[in-house]
Amino acid sequence: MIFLDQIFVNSKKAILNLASAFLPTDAILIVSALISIGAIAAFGPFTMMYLTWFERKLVGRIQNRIGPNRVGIFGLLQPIADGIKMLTKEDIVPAGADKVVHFLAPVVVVIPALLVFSVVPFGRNMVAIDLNIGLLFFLAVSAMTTIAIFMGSWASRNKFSLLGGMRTVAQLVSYEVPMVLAAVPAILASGSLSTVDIVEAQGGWNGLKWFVFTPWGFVGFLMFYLCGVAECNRTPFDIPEAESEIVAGFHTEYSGMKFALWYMAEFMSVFTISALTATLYLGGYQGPWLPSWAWFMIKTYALVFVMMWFRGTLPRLRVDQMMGLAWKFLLPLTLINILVTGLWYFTSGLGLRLGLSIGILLVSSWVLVLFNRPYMPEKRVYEFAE
Amino acid sequence: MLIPLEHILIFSTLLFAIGVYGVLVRRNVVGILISIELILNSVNVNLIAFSRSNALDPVMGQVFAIFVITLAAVGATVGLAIVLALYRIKRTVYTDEINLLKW
Amino acid sequence: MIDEPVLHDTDTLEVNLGPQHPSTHGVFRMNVKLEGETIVSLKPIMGYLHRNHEQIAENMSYLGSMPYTDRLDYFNSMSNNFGYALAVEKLANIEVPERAQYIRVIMAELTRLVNHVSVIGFLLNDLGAFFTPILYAFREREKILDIFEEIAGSRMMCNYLRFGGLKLDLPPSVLDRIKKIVQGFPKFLDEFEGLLTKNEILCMRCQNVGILPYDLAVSASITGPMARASGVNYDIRKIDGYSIYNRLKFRVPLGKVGDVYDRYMIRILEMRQSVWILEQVLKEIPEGPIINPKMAAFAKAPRNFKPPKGEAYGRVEAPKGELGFYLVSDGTPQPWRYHVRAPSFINLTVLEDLCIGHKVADAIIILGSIDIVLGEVDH
Amino acid sequence: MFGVLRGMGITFKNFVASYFLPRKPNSLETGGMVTLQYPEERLPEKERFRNFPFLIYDTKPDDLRCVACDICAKECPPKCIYIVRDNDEQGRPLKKPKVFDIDFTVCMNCGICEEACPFDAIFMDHEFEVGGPERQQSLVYHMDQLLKPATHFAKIRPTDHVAIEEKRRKEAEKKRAAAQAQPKPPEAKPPQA
Amino acid sequence: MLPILAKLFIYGVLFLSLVAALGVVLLPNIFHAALCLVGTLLGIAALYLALQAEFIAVVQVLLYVGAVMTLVIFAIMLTHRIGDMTIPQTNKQSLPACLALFAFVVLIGGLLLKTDWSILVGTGGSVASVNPPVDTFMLGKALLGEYVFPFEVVSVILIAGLIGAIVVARKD
Repeated sequence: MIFLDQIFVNSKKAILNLASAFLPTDAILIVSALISIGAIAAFGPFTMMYLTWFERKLVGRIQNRIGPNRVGIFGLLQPIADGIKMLTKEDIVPAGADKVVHFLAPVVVVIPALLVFSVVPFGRNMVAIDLNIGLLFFLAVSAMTTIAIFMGSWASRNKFSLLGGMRTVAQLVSYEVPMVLAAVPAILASGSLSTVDIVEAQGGWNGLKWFVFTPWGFVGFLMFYLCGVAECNRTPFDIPEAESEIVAGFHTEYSGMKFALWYMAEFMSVFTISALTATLYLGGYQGPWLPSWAWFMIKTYALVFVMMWFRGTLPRLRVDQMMGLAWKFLLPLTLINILVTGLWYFTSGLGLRLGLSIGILLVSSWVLVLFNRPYMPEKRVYEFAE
Repeated sequence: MLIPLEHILIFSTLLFAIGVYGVLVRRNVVGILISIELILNSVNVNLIAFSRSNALDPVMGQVFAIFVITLAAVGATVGLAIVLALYRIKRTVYTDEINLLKW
Repeated sequence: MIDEPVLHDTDTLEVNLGPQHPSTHGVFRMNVKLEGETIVSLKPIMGYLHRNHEQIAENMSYLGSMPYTDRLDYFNSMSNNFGYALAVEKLANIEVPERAQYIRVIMAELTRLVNHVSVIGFLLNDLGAFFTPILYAFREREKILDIFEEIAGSRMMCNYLRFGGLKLDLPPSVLDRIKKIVQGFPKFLDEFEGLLTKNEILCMRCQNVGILPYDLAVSASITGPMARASGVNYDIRKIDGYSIYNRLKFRVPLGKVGDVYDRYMIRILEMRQSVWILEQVLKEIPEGPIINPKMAAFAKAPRNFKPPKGEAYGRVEAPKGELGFYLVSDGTPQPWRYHVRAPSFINLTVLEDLCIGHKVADAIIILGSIDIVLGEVDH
Repeated sequence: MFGVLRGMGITFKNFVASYFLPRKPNSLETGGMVTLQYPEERLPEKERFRNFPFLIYDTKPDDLRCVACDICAKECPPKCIYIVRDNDEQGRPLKKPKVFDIDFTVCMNCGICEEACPFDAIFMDHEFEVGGPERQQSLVYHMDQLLKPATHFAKIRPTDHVAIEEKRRKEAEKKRAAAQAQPKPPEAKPPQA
Repeated sequence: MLPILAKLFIYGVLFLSLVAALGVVLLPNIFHAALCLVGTLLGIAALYLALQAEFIAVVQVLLYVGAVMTLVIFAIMLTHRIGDMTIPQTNKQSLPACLALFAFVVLIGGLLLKTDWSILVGTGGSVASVNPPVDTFMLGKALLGEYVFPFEVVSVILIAGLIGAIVVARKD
């Protein structure tokens, strides 16, 4: 069990031991860093490739189709074929484009998407750097995506791109606020900003004492996940790249490998957002019986599955509704949720705790729904003429 | 501290000078605003550098850096709002075209 | 710079949506002026798919235009055939045998199902649902198109109706399959509605967006589900009672608000009515000839068919609205004047009124809810 | 909230159903899955399916039914048929085409040529996998490409084949009877069905 | 070996930040200038990391790069016109400003190099710091303890700035 649990950690250690036989101590540090970097740099794009396959397969099944099945068994080589296709495509740069920025934007967008992998705890002892501000690092670095998207949309000199860029900025900035606030309860409960500490704080009950099983944790989980879906521009918040409205938003003018980089950033952020949600509220790698990294992967992919399921089901919101949801509903509710988390830790007695927190959350969300009445659907009755 | 303190200070001086140059020379109001951001950052670099020396209460430098960042954000917000209002009325963001002292 | 007004727009943006845009339903262009995301002006520009349909028809035998009518609104070729056949039959005063009437109605109603179900699918695509509703819709549509292929030889370009009847009789056992489809259709509609009707996102996006008031609908001569969603009780099947519709029992659903959601719901309700009509027709369909023998004689020599001098206007309730064909004959094998009243085209005229003040995203779904097919708009 | 959840339930149901109700191969019936693996699996061919026209011959390609009467070319709505009548050595017109071209890029598969043909010589084929490496040349079909035996027709459209054979037999009998009754045959006139 | 590499890395970052800062003031295209500022800010964040002030580094990225720069770029987009490329972006004060600032840099730089900083950083100048690095916990305590009043004042200023910005930029 322990062997399986620590298999990746131990193999890294073995490599380092092997290297230490003929390398100086300083070099060992570098080798260690390089191994971690290499693992992430390989894992990120690999995840992206297979998430595209996963999404196509899954949405296909939802739509009663098969999805990719021609290249390799179950179409498993499809991402590689796509990659080759992307590489051989013509790289188009619009005549009026700002060429340097147009080239830089997809490069810049991938960097933060890869960087955030470094604080994700993939399993017990399986985190590249255990920063004591890991969560904040994650949020800060993913905020850089905004700039990259802006660069791409501006440099394309395309009005659809520009509209997409404006929408992106509006959306990402708006959803960052409730997202940070939705993460606060987990930070409060674990008393640390480090992702590893947050996971460790959920280790009780044989690895099942996840934050999501508390009222505030449940609400926080939903809020954080929802904001995360918005942060990586997925349905129903795929307004920045709404293909039916503004063609493809900020990556309208990209082709070939640059386009693939945009996609890579998007899918890697899908993975990292799911991973972070699992870390914060679903107990990360905690869980009984299975190895820690298996638990982590199961939880993360379950959340990824839900994102793709959303994509297969839901239409998208309009810009103002999306902003309204962030500012008028999610933001107040996350603030109340922080309050509830505090109350949870300052009251004693399970009944009181549960009653108080569930009560406050229900009442406040009901009040918020009332305040947002203009956005609520109406009931319609239809007449029939003979 | 891996590098000598004076090197960081010189770096911040250069940053400050570049920022001031930008403020003096740029015609675009937005350009002036981002030059001001440079100046504020040079100050922040100093604050952090000194907080890592044993001159002060080490926390103080960082706390003040946070305040500076916050105030820079406020400044940028209000400044850019003014730029927008200005552009809407004057159709220009060049300082030497805005010389009437009235809207 | 001096002459400009004091207050300038910081953010009006002129965008051309189309002609190569994923959701203009073809080669349609909307010249949109935006303030932020809000539309301040919208100019529809059409004609990219103009094929000179009317002129071609005026240089062709009457039958020769029949396959061209398929290509007007390529989603409902049967309805188009129906309209044209009615016009010519009026012009030449031709009786249609009973069985042919019934089959025509079956085809027209199946076409309505095909059209409405795919329009709703496209509308959802415009709303941003990633192809799921449209593929569910197409799953059902395929079944009906398979029937069309079996009956008429082609899935979409049916070219099935003939003046005075039909080209061929139904092949054996097709009626049973149609019955099966009609029986299964309400179940599919229930699933479809479960996926969509109560969906909060869809309601939020569609309700009170693109409201078409009753008066505007009447004065702009809007027809079809779009007019009925605004509460205009205008259904040619009821008014003209053409073919055997006056003998059939069905009701016309009417909306109150006239927004995108009402147009969506009216289509759903109309499909349920169509299923009802189909049930009645399938129960009562008689045996007999499928074409007027007088007209059957012209099958091998379409040029010999010369309607008497005169004019006629035949119209049907096509799924998109009132589809009318106006024909003037001068006694030659070719019509002297041939005009199509294309419902898509006329319904499109109110687009700007519906869109102003809404967001870009709304313009797209309003366009989607108008239900245009560019083949018909530009004919 | 509940509407969204219900919709998600429906999509999940479809997701699961697609695994447990596969499509029956080569049939119109669909289970949970609708995809047909096209080149390997095909839908059953429908008899009335029409695509591009072909010319029919009875036994050998020389003895084709077409008499180059030009009716189909005249009736063709998009005018995609081009016919030149053959001449014998003396320059007298023969009852057979020298050139019979159909431009498949223009043809709109309406089937009016088949309906109008008085000699049952042109029929709509089921062949739809025509395609060429360039825009037009390979899609203008000449007579040698268009000619197909009557057995092909019997294969793709058995019901029509039987009916038409019956009709042709009757006509031939009538003609023979007329020839016996009247030694001088009447001028060829397009019979009207 | 490792300290040397680290030193090289830091000097490289500082150099690149300065180059980017020059880009901020010199580039004719204001959008490029703003992107250069992003580069400078990231370089400075890297410097903070090297100085073991992780929290400030992250706040720098989160606030400056994530928020302020977004705002700036938004403003640039809203006020950008097509003709902007051809209009000169600098006024005539370039040369005097250049001279004055050169004098300033030489003066301050000389002063800085002359000063003996060993009181602050200990003898040797470049040895590891005397103070332990400030961790987030200490910072939090200070912000909500000793510095709680300025903290509150700053939040009031933030609100005021927010409202002010909305009022100024609103169209009516």
